[in-house]
Amino acid sequence: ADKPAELKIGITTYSSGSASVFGVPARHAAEILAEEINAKGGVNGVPLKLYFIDEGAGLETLMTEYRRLVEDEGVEVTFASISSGVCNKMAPLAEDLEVVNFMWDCGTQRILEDDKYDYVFRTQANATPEVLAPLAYLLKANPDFKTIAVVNQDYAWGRDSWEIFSNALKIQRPDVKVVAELFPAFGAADFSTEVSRLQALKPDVILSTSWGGDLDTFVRQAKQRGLFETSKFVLPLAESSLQRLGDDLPEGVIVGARGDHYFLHPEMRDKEKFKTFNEKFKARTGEYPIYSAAHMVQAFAALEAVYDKAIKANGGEWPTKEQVAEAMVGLEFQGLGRPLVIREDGQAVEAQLVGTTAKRDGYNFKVIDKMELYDGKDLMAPVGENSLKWIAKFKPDFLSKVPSTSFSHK
Amino acid sequence: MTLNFAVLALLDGIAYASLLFLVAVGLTLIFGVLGILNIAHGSLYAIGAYVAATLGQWLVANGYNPWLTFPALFAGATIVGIVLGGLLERLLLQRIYAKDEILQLLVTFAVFMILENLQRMIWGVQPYFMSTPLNLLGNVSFFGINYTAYQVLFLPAAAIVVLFALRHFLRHTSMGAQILAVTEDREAATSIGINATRVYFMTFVIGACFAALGGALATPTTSLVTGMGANMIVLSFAVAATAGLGQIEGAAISALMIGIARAFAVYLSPELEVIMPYLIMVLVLLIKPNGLFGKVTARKI
Amino acid sequence: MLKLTNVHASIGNIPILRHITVTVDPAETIALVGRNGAGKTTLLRTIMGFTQSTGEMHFEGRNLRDIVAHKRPELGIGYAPEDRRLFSRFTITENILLPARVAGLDAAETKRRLERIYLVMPELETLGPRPAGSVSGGQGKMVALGRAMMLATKLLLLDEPFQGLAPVLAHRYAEALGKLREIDPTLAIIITESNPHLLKSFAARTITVERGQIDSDLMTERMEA
Amino acid sequence: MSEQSAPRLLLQAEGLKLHFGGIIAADGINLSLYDGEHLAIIGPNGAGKTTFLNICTGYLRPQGGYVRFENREITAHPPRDITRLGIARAFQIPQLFAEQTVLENMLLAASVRERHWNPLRNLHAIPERREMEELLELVGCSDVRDRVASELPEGKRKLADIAIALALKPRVLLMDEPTSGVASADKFDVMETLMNALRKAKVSSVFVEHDMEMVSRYATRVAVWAQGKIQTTGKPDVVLNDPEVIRNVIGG
Amino acid sequence: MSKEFLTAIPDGAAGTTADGSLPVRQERRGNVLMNKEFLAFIAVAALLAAVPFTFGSSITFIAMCLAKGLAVLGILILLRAGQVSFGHAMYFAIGAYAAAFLSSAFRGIDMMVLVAAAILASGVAGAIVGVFVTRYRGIFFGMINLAFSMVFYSILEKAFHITGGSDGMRIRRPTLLGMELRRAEFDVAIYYVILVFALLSVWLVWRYLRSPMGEALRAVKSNETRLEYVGLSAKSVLLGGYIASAVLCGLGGVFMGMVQGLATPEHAFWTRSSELVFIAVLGGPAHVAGAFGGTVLFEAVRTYAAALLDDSWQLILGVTLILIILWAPGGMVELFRRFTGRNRVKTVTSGEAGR
Ligand SMILES: Nc1ncnc2c1ncn2[C@@H]1O[C@H](COP(=O)(O)OP(=O)(O)OP(=O)(O)O)[C@@H](O)[C@H]1O
Ligand SMILES: Nc1ncnc2c1ncn2[C@@H]1O[C@H](COP(=O)(O)OP(=O)(O)OP(=O)(O)O)[C@@H](O)[C@H]1O
Ligand SMILES: [Mg+2]
Ligand SMILES: [Mg+2]
Repeated sequence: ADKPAELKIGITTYSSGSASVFGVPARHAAEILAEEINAKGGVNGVPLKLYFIDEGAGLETLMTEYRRLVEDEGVEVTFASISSGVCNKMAPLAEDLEVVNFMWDCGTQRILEDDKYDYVFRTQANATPEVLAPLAYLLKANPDFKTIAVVNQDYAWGRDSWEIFSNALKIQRPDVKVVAELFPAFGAADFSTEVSRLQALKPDVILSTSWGGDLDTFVRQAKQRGLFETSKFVLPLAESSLQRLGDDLPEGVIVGARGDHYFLHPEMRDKEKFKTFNEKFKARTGEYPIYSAAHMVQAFAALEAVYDKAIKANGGEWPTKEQVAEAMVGLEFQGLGRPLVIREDGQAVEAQLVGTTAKRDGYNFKVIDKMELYDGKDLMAPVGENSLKWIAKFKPDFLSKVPSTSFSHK
Repeated sequence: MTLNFAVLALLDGIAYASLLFLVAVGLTLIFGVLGILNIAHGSLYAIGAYVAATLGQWLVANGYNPWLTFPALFAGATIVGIVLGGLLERLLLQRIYAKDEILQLLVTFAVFMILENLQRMIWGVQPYFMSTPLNLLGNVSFFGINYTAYQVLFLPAAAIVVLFALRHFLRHTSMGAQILAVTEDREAATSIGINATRVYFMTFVIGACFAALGGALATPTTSLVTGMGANMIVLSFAVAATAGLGQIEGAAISALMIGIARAFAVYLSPELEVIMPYLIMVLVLLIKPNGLFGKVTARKI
Repeated sequence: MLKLTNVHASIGNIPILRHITVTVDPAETIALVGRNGAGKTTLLRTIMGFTQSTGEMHFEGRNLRDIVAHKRPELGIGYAPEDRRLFSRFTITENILLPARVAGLDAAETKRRLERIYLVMPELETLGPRPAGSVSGGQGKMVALGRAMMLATKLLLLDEPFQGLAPVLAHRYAEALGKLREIDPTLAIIITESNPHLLKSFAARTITVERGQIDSDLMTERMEA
Repeated sequence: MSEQSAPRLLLQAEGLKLHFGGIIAADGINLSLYDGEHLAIIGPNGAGKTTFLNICTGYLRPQGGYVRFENREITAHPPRDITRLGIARAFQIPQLFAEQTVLENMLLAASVRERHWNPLRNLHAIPERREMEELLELVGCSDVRDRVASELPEGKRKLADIAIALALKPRVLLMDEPTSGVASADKFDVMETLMNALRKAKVSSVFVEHDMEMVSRYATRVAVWAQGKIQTTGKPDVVLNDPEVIRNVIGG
Repeated sequence: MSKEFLTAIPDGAAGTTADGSLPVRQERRGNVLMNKEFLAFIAVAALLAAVPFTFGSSITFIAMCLAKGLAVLGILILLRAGQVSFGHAMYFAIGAYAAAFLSSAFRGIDMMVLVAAAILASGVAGAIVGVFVTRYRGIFFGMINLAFSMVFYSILEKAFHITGGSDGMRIRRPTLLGMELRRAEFDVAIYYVILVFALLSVWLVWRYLRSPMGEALRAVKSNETRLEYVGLSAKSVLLGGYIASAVLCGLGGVFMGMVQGLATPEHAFWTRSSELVFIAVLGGPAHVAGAFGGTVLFEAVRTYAAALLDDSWQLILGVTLILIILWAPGGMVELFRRFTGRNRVKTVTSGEAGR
């Protein structure tokens, strides 16, 4: 195909609704990156042009806009989306429209496990490793717990993540008793009742994969009422709340980041690219990037990488979308974390970072210490295998034996 | 733990109910008087919260005495109620009292959308919070369970004060009587010298203040996120309807019912928590189609 | 004291009254008669300021145009609407007292007026504690009349006050209203009534409204005279 | 009049009792209406006249006693059923479909009567339209035929209300102060034509009335109400001259 | 005597009735208008039928508008009876989920089967719920409906093993009359199917609202006592309207679901319900055309507002609606009537007249 005047990218992200705590930072990241790339002449000489769609505006709008961008604007690649619900919809639509689509942030592992796609890829991990990693960490960090309670948001992610977690836990630690499964309404403003009940139950471990305002509120109310003294908290998404929660998040809490995303990533913190991005981001938003921003960076990294690869494969010619789609398989690229690779089912393999909160000078919020970095492939169902079935085959000590490299805060 | 869990659930329920009541009462008032189901009430609630939070944060940030955050809550609420509520009434609602109630409803819905959007533009999407008052009051514990004094003591107290103040206002003041008269028949009220325009204005502003107050008082207990108004408004609808419209005491009782039922649900079968308010509403309306305290309308023939 | 000159009135952009010119002197009782839809009610509502109207309207030298509807009762104008319009959430007594409460009359004055009302309609005293929402058609009429009298020190506008009243009562009220002037010499009354017999007993002057205009305006000498 | 060749008994009330708290609205009412009768009910305000009509039409449930229509028990049946049986009612305070025109008010009544439930047929296209227009003519409302009911002057509203009742082709017509509020210049004409129409259509009627002239002209029988009781019944000329009735109701 | 009466009305009234500047319902303005409206109807139908050949890329948008418009049409019926439901999105969702379950149970099931199933499901649900909710009026009616829909909504979310929770369920592309369709073909096919159903429903509802039953709905709003006293139960009148509205919402739902290929609980959320009411008023309750006009405006604003000012669709929509309500309470329909110089239909009660 001949070079277009500009490479048009359609990005769905939340600019309204509660999920915009992820959407807005990611959008900033996208704009920063587009500027960077265009500053150096664009992708193989073709400047990028970004189109954003608000996932919060409802499916009708989303679909109409998406179609319009692809069919009328001639968008070549789309990044969709944050919400698993939206991913569920956009994946088949992208396949229909035959446009290359990166699922850049949504969690659900089902999409690529249930159906086979030619144009849909995921440039980050899926729920399975994102939940197994914290569990592995827990099993290693403090193995002797007997009871656990869960407080998850009442929607797909909250349910699915618990399903994965609990299934794995059952096999790894049959002796552990689940004392409460609480699913307060999504966006609930008050968790005091849940907190009271948890105080009464005194579980050894409390898991919550909640995020955003829900997580903040829960943590604050729990902290205020001394729940952290009696139970060990595991918060797989808390990396995105660290800076907001400040001192309200106690030390010694196990936190994850849906990947190896952390503005003090032990392996990357000294790398040029990493530092400059963090600075730019801080300058623009006044805060350090959170994982959704990092996921956006990965999507862009994949974009650049795949076009280079496809153009090479095409003898320097601008590739057709089919060629781009082909090039995706086996593609290697690197964002702010460890390098990633796309498997033949379109799923990227992404490392996972889990750690424990700690207070350190120089930061008016908790940082992550006692970090463990897990390689993605160990925690991911092999191609063509369903996560839950795969988990069912775990050996009892599988997770506690998963290899990982340890770091502590410097 | 069977017995004392009941007590715990009760405490949680009351704490929750107090907040619910504070929000719903304004809605009930406005509906009972202006006959308008004010959906914008939700945004007034949210904005009240944001303003209170901003005010409080500012005080704390500038090293003022943290106890000042308490008056800040009320100040924030009053400002929002009077300024925003006042503007709304003057610029908008005044033009639509004569119109069909469905149109009125929709106007408030439009306002709701607008305010939701503005609110996002002003305060952004990052969760806000200002828990100073909560922390100041510290905890109290029952059966070895810690509760925040703010939630189990301060909020219920506030609710009770509001309840009785409002009751007195409607029942025993001339303004209250005028309000009731205007609601029923504007022309007749005017013909006996009641300034309907003023009455409407007052009532709406008062109602708006309560909405904002609900938000302000909720601030210390929760993080302020976009869309918090929408969630609250349905709940307070449920309370208002269950109570019977314009029923202040009713609102208090149905808030309690809903709050406590919800709390028990969390203990007994968490899955029911979310639908509890609606179940209660349906049950009540089944037995009393006009709500708990709803009056049968005056003789027609 | 009330002077309308060339008043036009319309409701919802529908012209209804045309070229209305009337002068009402203190202590005068005027009967407005006319067929259904002639515009009697509209005329009264126009005086109270409930219609869009043009033309001159003066009350005791003050231009009614400058006085918003809810201020007019303060001038001493009481209005009893045709269709009762009671406040059903109050008792009958509260209905009657409400105007006084709004106007902030002192206890003594309120009492005086209340007695004046009971003098005309003793029944109201016994009906007092009943919820206004429950009264019968005729009872409702009485309450409306009473409520109007609470404010009417100068001018009393009655829209078909006797409609639906049993003849005994109707006659008694007619006379009582006639008597009112002995207590309240300056009080003027405008009354729309479709039953001439009742008017004879006290109305001094009959104005006939036809098709939204004043058709005739003549002194009817009293029966007894 | 109940002995030899007794006309058919239509409506019969036995020992109706109804109190509202302390207020007695009906206190042992016994009343029968025979075919072809035009019964006038008079009495002081608040005596219970309207309440009686409310009970007969099932709007209120009596605390005691029963109502029969053509020997069928109808006590506290829903008004709609009673209406369908052939008892129509005109109200003291007119009850109209405020948003629709007077004609539409009538057409609606007619289509209920004729069970026109075909959802594809236009209300204005029902065959009874002509008939309804004539009825409006009869009560003198054809001039406001196309006016929205809420805008009618009081008098016209009363008449329209009666017309709706007539539209139902009832066996018995209950009217609560049919002509109060109708300008005196017209009320006799209206009542005249109305009554003729009723006689022609063999419709019996009960009407509450405060205008004794009306009563003496059009009633075949008069019942006098007082505090929820029936004081006397009888031929108008007799009753209206009864000194007690004069004292309590008519006045000197 | 009737003549005397005629002389008795003031010119005010007589004149106005004569020159028709008084709110006179247009039904009575005879066949002329009926024909005019019918022609307009044909014209619009023709235009819409031509879209795939002219603005191909917008068919999905229009298809979704039509689908939603169907639901709004249902709301319109209830508005006639002066009732607003904050729960009708429930039937919308029922329609969508009916399709979702069937299409996941039987791959390659036919579109017509799905539509039939949706009609049946929503109709039955409407009848059952309706029997219960038609006891209530005004705000209580609205809230009871809200309650039901919210319970239904939470069930959809909670029973995630069956319903896929908040992610919802995919609706696999059905066959049409046995034909396997590829995406492009399918888009066009379903567009026409929806168009046909929409036009049909518009015609039916249009007739229904003018029929005695439809006029009775309006009577429910203005005077139930009288309705009882002409021998009709307000409850059953309303129930009729309610079921009809439920079915229309169900239809809208199944079509929306098939276009989007997805059924989510969000379809049943209360904001969706009020959105429908919102659109109905935006378009104008006075006329069936309003339902679709309103939907197009609504969706267009929501979709293209972003182009005007980032993240501002709620703002713009809100302002639009307020302007409409303030200056044209009859909605777009009224604007249109004014524009084409037709008499405005008297919208609902006006202050003074409220006696
Ligand atoms: N709200 C309204 N909208 C439009 N026209 C109205 C309205 N109210 C009254 N009218 C018209 O104004 C005219 C006068 O009405 P009005 O009530 O003043 O007559 P009236 O003399 O009081 O009759 P009645 O003796 O029956 O009460 C009538 O033709 C009536 O149709
Ligand atoms: N729903 C009610 N609640 C309480 N009291 C009522 C109710 N309905 C009627 N009453 C009382 O019952 C008595 C009879 O009322 P009703 O309307 O039958 O009188 P009426 O004979 O029709 O009087 P009028 O001639 O004034 O219409 C009245 O004293 C009235 O106040
Ligand atoms: Mg009048
Ligand atoms: Mg009566």
